[in-house]
Amino acid sequence: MDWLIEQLKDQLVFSVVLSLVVFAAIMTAVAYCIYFERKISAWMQDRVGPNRVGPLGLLQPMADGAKFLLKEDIIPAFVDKPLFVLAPAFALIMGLAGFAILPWGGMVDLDGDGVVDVMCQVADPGVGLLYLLAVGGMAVYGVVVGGWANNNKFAFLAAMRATAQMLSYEIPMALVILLVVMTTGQLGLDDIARSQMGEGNLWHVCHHPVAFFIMLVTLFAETNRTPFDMAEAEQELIGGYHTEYSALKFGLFFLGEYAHMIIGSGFVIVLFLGGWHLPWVSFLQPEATSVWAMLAKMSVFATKIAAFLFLFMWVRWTLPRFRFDQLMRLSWKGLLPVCLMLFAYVTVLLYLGRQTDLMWTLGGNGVLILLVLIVAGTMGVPVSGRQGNLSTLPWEGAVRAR
Amino acid sequence: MGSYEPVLLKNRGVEGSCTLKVHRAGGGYAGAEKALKLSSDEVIEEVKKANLRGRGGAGFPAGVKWSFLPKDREKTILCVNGDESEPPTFSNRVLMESDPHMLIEGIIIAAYATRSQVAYVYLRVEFHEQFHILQLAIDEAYAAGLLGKDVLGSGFDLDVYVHRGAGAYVCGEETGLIESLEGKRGWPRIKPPFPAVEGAFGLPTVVNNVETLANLPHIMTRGADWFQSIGAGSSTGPKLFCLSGPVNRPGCFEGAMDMTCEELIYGDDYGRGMVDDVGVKAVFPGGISMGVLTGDELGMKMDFDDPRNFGLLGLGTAAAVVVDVETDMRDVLLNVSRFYSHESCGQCTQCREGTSWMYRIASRIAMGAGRIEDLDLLEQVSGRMGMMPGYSICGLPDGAAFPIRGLVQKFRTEYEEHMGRQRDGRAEAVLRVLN
Amino acid sequence: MAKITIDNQEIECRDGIPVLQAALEAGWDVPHYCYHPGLSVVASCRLCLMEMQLPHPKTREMGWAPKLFPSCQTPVKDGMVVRFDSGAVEQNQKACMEYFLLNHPLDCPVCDQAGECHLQDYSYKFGESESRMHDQKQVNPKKDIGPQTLLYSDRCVMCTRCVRFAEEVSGTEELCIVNRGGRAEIDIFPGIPLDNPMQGNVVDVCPVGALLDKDFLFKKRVWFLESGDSVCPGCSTGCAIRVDQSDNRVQRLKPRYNPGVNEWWMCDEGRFGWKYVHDVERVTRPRLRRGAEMETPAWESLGEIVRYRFEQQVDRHGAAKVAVLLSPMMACEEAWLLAKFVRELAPDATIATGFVPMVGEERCFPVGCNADDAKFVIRREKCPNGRGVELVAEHFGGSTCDFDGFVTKAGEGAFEAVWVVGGYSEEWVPKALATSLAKIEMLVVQDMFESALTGEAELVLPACAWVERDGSFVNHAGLIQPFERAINVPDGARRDGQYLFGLAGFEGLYSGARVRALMAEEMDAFREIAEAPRQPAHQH
Amino acid sequence: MIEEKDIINVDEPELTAGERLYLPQIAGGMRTTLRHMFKKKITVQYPEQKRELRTENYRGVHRLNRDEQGRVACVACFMCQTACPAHCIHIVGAESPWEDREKYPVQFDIDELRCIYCGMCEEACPVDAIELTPEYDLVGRTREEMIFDKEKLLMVFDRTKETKPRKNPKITGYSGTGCADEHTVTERGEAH
Amino acid sequence: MAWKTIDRNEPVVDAGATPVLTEAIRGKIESFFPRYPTKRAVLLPALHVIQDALGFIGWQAMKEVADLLEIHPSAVFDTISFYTHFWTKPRGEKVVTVCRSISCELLGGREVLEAVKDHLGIGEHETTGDGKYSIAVEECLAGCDHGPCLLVNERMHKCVKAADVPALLADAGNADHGLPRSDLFDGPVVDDDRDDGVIASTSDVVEMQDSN
Repeated sequence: MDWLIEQLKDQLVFSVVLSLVVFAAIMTAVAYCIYFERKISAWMQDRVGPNRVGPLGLLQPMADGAKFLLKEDIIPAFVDKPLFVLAPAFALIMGLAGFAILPWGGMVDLDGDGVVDVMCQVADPGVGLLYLLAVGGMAVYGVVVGGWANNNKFAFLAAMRATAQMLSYEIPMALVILLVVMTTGQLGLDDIARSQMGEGNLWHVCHHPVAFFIMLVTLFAETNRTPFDMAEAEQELIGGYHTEYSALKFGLFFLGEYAHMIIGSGFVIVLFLGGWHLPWVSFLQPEATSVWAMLAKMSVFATKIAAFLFLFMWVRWTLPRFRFDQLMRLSWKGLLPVCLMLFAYVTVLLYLGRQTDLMWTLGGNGVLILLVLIVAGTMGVPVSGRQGNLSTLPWEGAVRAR
Repeated sequence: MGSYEPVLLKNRGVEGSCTLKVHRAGGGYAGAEKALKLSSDEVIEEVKKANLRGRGGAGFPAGVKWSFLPKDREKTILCVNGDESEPPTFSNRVLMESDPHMLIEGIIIAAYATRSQVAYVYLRVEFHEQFHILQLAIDEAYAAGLLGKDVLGSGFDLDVYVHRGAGAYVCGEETGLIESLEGKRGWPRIKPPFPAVEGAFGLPTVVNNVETLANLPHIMTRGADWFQSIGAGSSTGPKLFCLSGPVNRPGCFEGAMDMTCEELIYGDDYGRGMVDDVGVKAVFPGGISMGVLTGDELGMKMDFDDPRNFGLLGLGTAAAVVVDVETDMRDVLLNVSRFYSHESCGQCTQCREGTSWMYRIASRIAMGAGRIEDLDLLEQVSGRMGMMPGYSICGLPDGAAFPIRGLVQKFRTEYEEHMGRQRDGRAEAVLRVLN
Repeated sequence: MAKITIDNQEIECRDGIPVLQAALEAGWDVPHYCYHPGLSVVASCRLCLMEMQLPHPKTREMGWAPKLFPSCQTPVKDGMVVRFDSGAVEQNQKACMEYFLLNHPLDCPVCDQAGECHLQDYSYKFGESESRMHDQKQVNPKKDIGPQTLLYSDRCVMCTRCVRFAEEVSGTEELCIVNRGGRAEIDIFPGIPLDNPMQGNVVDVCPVGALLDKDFLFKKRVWFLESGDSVCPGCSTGCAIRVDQSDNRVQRLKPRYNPGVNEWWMCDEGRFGWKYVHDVERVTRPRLRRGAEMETPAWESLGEIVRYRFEQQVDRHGAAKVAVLLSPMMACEEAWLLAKFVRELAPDATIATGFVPMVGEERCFPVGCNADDAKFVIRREKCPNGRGVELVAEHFGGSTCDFDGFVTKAGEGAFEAVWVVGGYSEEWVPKALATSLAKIEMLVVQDMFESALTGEAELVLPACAWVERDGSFVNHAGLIQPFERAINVPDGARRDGQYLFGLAGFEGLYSGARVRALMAEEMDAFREIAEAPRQPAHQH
Repeated sequence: MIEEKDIINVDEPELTAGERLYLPQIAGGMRTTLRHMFKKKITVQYPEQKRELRTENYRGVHRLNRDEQGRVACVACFMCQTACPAHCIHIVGAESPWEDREKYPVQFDIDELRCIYCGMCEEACPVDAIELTPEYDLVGRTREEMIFDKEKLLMVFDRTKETKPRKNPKITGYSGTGCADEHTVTERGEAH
Repeated sequence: MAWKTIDRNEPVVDAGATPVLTEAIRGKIESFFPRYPTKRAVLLPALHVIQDALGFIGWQAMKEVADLLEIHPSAVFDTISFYTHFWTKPRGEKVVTVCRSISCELLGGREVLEAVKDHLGIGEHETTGDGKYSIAVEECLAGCDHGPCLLVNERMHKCVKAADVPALLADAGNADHGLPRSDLFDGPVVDDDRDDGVIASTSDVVEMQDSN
C-alpha cells in the first residue's frame, strides 16, 4: 500500500492511473448515458423504458454493446473506405481527448503529510482552455469526415450542416469563454476553477448568468444535441451523417456523442459552476487535500456532470429541432451581438477593476436582458423561431382585401 | 222471358237425339244444304250480318274472323274448339250430348264458308262419353254422304276428324290449340302471324267454338234477321247459360242475352233460387276467368257488354257458379288460384311465376296464415299479368288476374277479418314451418 | 334503312330487324332473356316490353298505346316511335326481375356464371334489391345432361334459348321442355345425352347459370379472366373466338359474333381443342447441334448462327438447294417473314406450303341440311391458314410447290438446306419425309412437339401455339382475320413472329399489324385487312 | 374543385415579446416533461400482462369457420379473394366431396404478413366462413410460417370457437350454398 | 360429382328390348297418318292409342313412338309431360278421376276426394297395391251441374256424395258407360299381359313428379 502511494506520488504515474480510471468510468458512464437517455425519455412519455435486460433493465447497455459488436459491420461499396473507417474513431477520440484536462479533485496530499503531492488531473497545461477549444473544434471532423466518407448525398448534407453549425456556434462560445478568461486572467482549468472558491469569490455563474446561458446554448449546439441536432435529422436526412454506418462504427459515433456531452458538461461546470467546489462544505475547499476530500470532490464533480447530462436529456425530450435558418439566425443575430455586448461590458469592468463586483456584473447583465427584451419586443425581429416580417407577396394583399 | 223457345237445345231430352234420324226430323241439315247452294262469300256475309259473336269467351264476330283469311289461300283448316276447360262451363258438353249433328252441320257450313277441306274437332280428353257420341255421329254423317267427298252432292269435300286433347286448359286458346293439334306442347304462339294467316301446319286456320258453330245452321235456315231479333244491342242470338253451385236447379239453359244474373239464379225457367234459400255471397257469372260479382251486384245483365261495368273481363262462357254465404272465401281464392297455377303453360314469365306465387300465397291464407300485406301483394301480382296490358302472349293470365283481383278487392274485408282473428305471429310461424 | 324513334332519339337501323335488336345496336341496354339474334323469336320472357305509338282506333291520331309490346317481336317500321324509359316499362322490368328471382336459388357465390350472368346484371340494373316472396322456393333438380354439360334447373329462367338452339342451329333436338307452368324444366330424353358437336354453344346462349360447361366448372371466377380476341385454328372455317385466360393459362374459348363466318357459334372441337397449348412436352427452347453435342443457343445469337449456316449451304450447294416448308398453322405474317428471309439468302429457294390435315367430311349444321343452307360448318380442313400460306407462296412466286410435291422432291434429294415449319398439335411427319430429310446437311425444324424430324434437325426452334402469337389467318373463303395474342409464350421460348422478324432483317418488336402493313405494300390481298377494325362487341 | 370562396386565409398569431424569445415556452415545456417523469406509467408488460381489448370489433388473425359437421364452411366463391385489397388470399376451389355442397376450397391460404386486416373478406363472405378473430398476438419466425393455410385457419377456429367476432351484422337472406342447409344462415342472422 | 344430380346420360331404354308397341298398335297409329299433314301431329292420337292399349306410356313406348313418327324422343317426352292425361308409370285398371273445380268443391268435392283416398288408401296420382285403382284429379270434368262428379275410366259419376264412395268403388260395373264406340277411333285389342316388365324403369319420372 505504501509502495503504491509512493508510486502515486509521482504526478506522471498518478496521471496515468487517473486517466485509466477516468477512461473506464467515462466509458461506463457513456454506456449508461444511453440507458438513462432511454429511461428518461420513457419516463417523460409515461413509459417505463428498458426493463427487460437485468433488474430494471440495468444490463441493457451491455446488451446494446454486445449488439453493436456482434452486428454485421457493413462497409458499403461506394464509400471512401479509409475515411469511412476513420471517422467514427475520430469522433470518439476527439470526444475523449478533452478529459485529459478536466480538474477532477484539485490538489491531493496522498500520504496525509500535509504536503501536496499531486494534482488530481491528468494534465494541467497552462493553456488548458485553448486545448479544450482545439479539441472541441476537432470533434466536428468526426461528423464531417463521416458524412463525406458516406458518399451519400443526405449524409453529405448532414456534414455540411454540422460544419456550418459548428462554425456558427464556436464564435459565441469562444466569446463567452473569453469573458471568463478575462475575469479570472487564467487559462488553466484548475486555476479557473479555484478562482471561484475561497473567501470573496463566487461562481462565475453569479457574475455572468447571461454568459452562462449562452454557454449552455452553444454547448447544445456543439454536441449536436436537440434542438440543434441538425446533422442527424432522420426526417429529412434519413439519419444524417451516419446513414451508412452500422455495428461498432455506428456505436462509436454514439459513444463519441455522449463523451462529448460529458466533457462539455465538465467544461461548463469548471468555467461557471466552480468545478468540484461547493461553498460552505469544508472538505470541498481547495484547502482540503486529503484522499477522502479528493474522492468527495470527484463525486461532487461527477454529480454536477450527471445533473448536466440530465439537463441535456430533459431538453432533448422536450424541445423539437430547429429549422436550419432558425439555427443560424439564433447564432448570428441573437447570440453573437449579445456576446459582443457582454464582452465590451466586461472589458470596461476590467478597466475599472470591478470585474468581480457582483453589483456591477449583475447590473450589466440585467441591463443587457432588458435591452434584448426591448429590441425583441419593439423591432419585431425574433432571435429564434419564425421569420416574422416576410415581405408580402404581390397577390397576397388582394386576397386579404377580399 | 218464359216465352223463349229453345233452338240450340231443342232436341235435348228427345229420345235418340244423337241420331241423324232425329236431327233430320227436326229440320236438320237444311241449313247446310242452303249454305252449300250459296257461294262461300255469301255465307260469310250472312253470318256477318247476323253478327254472330264467338261463344268461346272473347265474343269476336265469327264472320269478321273468317274474312281475315287471305284471299289467295289454297288450303284452309277449320278447327273446332271443343276444349271446354273453363270451370264451371259445360254448354258444349250438353250441346254435343244432345245434338251432335247440329255441330256437324255447323262445321259443314263453316268449312264451306272458309273453304276448308278439313276440320279438326279438338275435343278435351275429359269428354269421354261425348267423344263417343260425336264420333258415332260423324261416322253416321260420313255414311250418309254428309261428310267426305262431295258433301250433299255439292262437289265440296270435307273431312271432319276428332282430335282429342290430353288435359290442358291452355289448349282452349286458339294458338295453343293449334300447337297441340300439331302434336306439340300447347304453348300459345306469338301473334302476329295470326292463325288466319298462318295457323295449323303453316296454313290459314280458323278456330271456332262448338257453340258458335251450332248457331250457324239456324242462321242459315232462319236468317240473320231472326238472329238479330233475339236479345238486344250487340248481344244477339240464342245463348247457352250454365249454372252451377248450390242452386235448386243447376244446369244448362238456353236464352237470350237480355236477362240479369239474378234472373239466371232465381228465375223459374232457370236456377229457381238457392238451395235452402241461403243468401248469395258471390257469383262468377262467366266462368271463373271473367271475375267475380258480390251478392249485391246480381243486377248485371248477362250480355257481352254489361260485365265490364262490374269490373269483369267479359261475358266469357256465360257459365255462372254461385257461392253461398256459408262458404269461406279463402277456399274460393285457393281453388281459383290453384286452377291457374296448375294450368299456366309456363311460357311467359309473369304468368308462370305469378300464378304459382299467387297460389302459394292463397294456400297460406287458406291455412289461416295470411298477412294483410299478402292481399296487397296478390293485387299487385295479379295486376302485373295478362295480355291486355301486354304482359303475356295469351289471355290465360288475364283470366287468372281478374278473379283473383276481384276476390281480393271485393271481399277484402272478409279476408282481413280472417286475418284479424288469427293468432299473432301465426303467419310467421307457418312460414317458418313451410320453409 | 328505317328510321325509328326510341326514347325521343331518332336512330337509323336495318330494315326488318326487331326493335330490340335495333335498340341494342344503337346502345340501349334493354333487358332480355329469350331473344337471341341467332334464334327464332318466342317473346316469352316478357322483359323487353316497350311502349309504342299507334294510331287511335277512332281518331287515327298517333298516341301511346295502352298496352306494352314485346320489342323482340315487333319489327322496325319506318317512322315508328317507341320508348323504354316510361314508368310502365320500368315497372314491368322490376316485376319481371322479381319473378325471375322468385325461385332462383341465389347461389351466385358458387355459380360459375356469376360475373357474366344476365340475371345478376339485370337484377342490379332493373330489379329491386329484395324479394317480397316469403314462401319456400321451389327447388328443381340438377341434371347431368351430357358429357360436357351440366343443367342446373333451379337456376333456369325458362328462356328456352338452349332448346331453340338444339332445334334450329345444331338441329339435333336433344333438349326439350318438360312439365308446364311453374314446374316447367329443361330436360333431355334420358339416355340421349346432349353430345352433338356444337353443344357447347348452349352454355353460351344460356343467359344465367343453368347450363354450365364441365370443362370450365369451378375452374375460375370469370372476373379473374382476361380476354384476347382470337381466331380458332381448329379448321378452315376460322371462327372468331375469345380466348379467356388467367395466370397465363387458357381457361376457355368462347365464340365472338362474326357475321357470315361463324355467326354466334363455334364447335366443340375448337372449343375444347386447346388443351395441347399447356402440354408439358412442348418444345420451348431452341436447340442447336454443334458436332455431336446439342446446346441451347442464346436467342440473341440465333440470327447470326442461322444466317451463317444457311449462307454456308448456299455457297456449297447453290441457292436452289434451299427450301422452306410453310405450315398452314402459321400466321400469314410469319409465313411472309420466313419466306422473305429465305428468299433473301437464296433467291432460288423453293417455297413449299405445308401439310394440310384433312379429316372426314364437312359437317353442316343444322344436321341434315346441305352446305348452302347451313348455319354452321365444321370443315374437314383441320388447319386455320391453308389459304394464307398459299397466298404468301404465290406472292413470292418462283419455285413453289405443295406438300406432296415437297415430299417427292425431298425424296429425290433436291434440297440440302431446309427449314421445316410444323406447329401441329398432333404427329404429322410422313415417314418418307423424315427419311429423306435425315440425309440433308442443314435442317431447321420449327415445331411445337418433338417429332421424327426434330431428332434429325440441326436447329430446332420452338413453334408457339396460336394463343401465344398474333397475326392473321385466311379462312377457307379467303377472309383475312387478324387474331391477338392472349397469353405469353412458355419460359425459354420466343414468339415465332419475333425471331422471324429479326431474321427477316427488321429491328424491334414484332406485331401482326406492323408486319401486315409491310405486307400490304406488296400484296393486294392484305391492303384492305391491314387496318381491319375490331369486330364490334355484340351482345351475347 | 376548390372554389375561391372555400379558401380561408389564416393569419399567423401575433407573438408577444416574451413569446418571441421563446424562453417562457421552453420553460413551460420543460416543466411539462418534468411533471410527466413522475407520473404513473401506463406501460403494459405485454406478454405477462394483457390488456382488455377496448373495441369489440378488433380485427386480428383470420379463421375459417366450420359448419355443424366440422367441415370447412367456405364454399370457395372467391369473394374474399376478390374483395381483398392486399391480394393476400389465395384459394383453389374444387368440386366438394359432400352431397349438399358443390364447391369447397382444396387450398385456402392467407398471407398474414401481407394482410392489412381491413375486414373486407369477412364482409364479402356470403356464408360467414371467413372471420377475423380478436386475436392479435401473431408472430412467426419465417415468412412461410405466416402464410396460414386451410388447416391452420381451421385450427384458429377451433381455438377461438367460443368468441363470436363482432362485425357488421347485416346479412341479406343468402341461402348458404343453394343447398339444403339453410337454417345455419337463419341462426346466424338471428345471432346478431 | 358428389352433390345431388340426376344422371340423364344413363339410358333408360334397353336397346335390345322387345318392342312394346305391337303391330296392332302401330297399325292403329299409322291409320291416323292420312288425317294430318305432318306425322308429328299424330303424336297425341298415338299417345291416346298407346295409353288405351298399354295403360301408360313408358320410356320405351316414348322412344318407339318417336321412331314411328320420325321425331326426336325428347319431343315425345316434352309433349307427354305437358299434358296431365298421360301416365308415364303403370296405372291401375280403373282410374278414378275426381273433379276439383270450384263447382264441385262448393258442393263437397273435396270430401269426395278424401273419401276416395281413404277408401283406396292411396294419394293422388298413385295406384293401389293390387293394381286395381289409381286416383287422379282433374281441374274440371265439365259436369258442374251434377257436382261433385268423378270419372271411373270413361264413365262419369254424377252427384257423388262422400258416403256413396265405398259402394261406388265396390261396384264392378262402375267403369262401363254402355256407349257404343266408333270403329274409326276404337283402340286396338288391349294387351292383358301388361306387367311384362318391359317398361319398369320409370322411377325417374316418379321422382320427377314427386319433386314437383
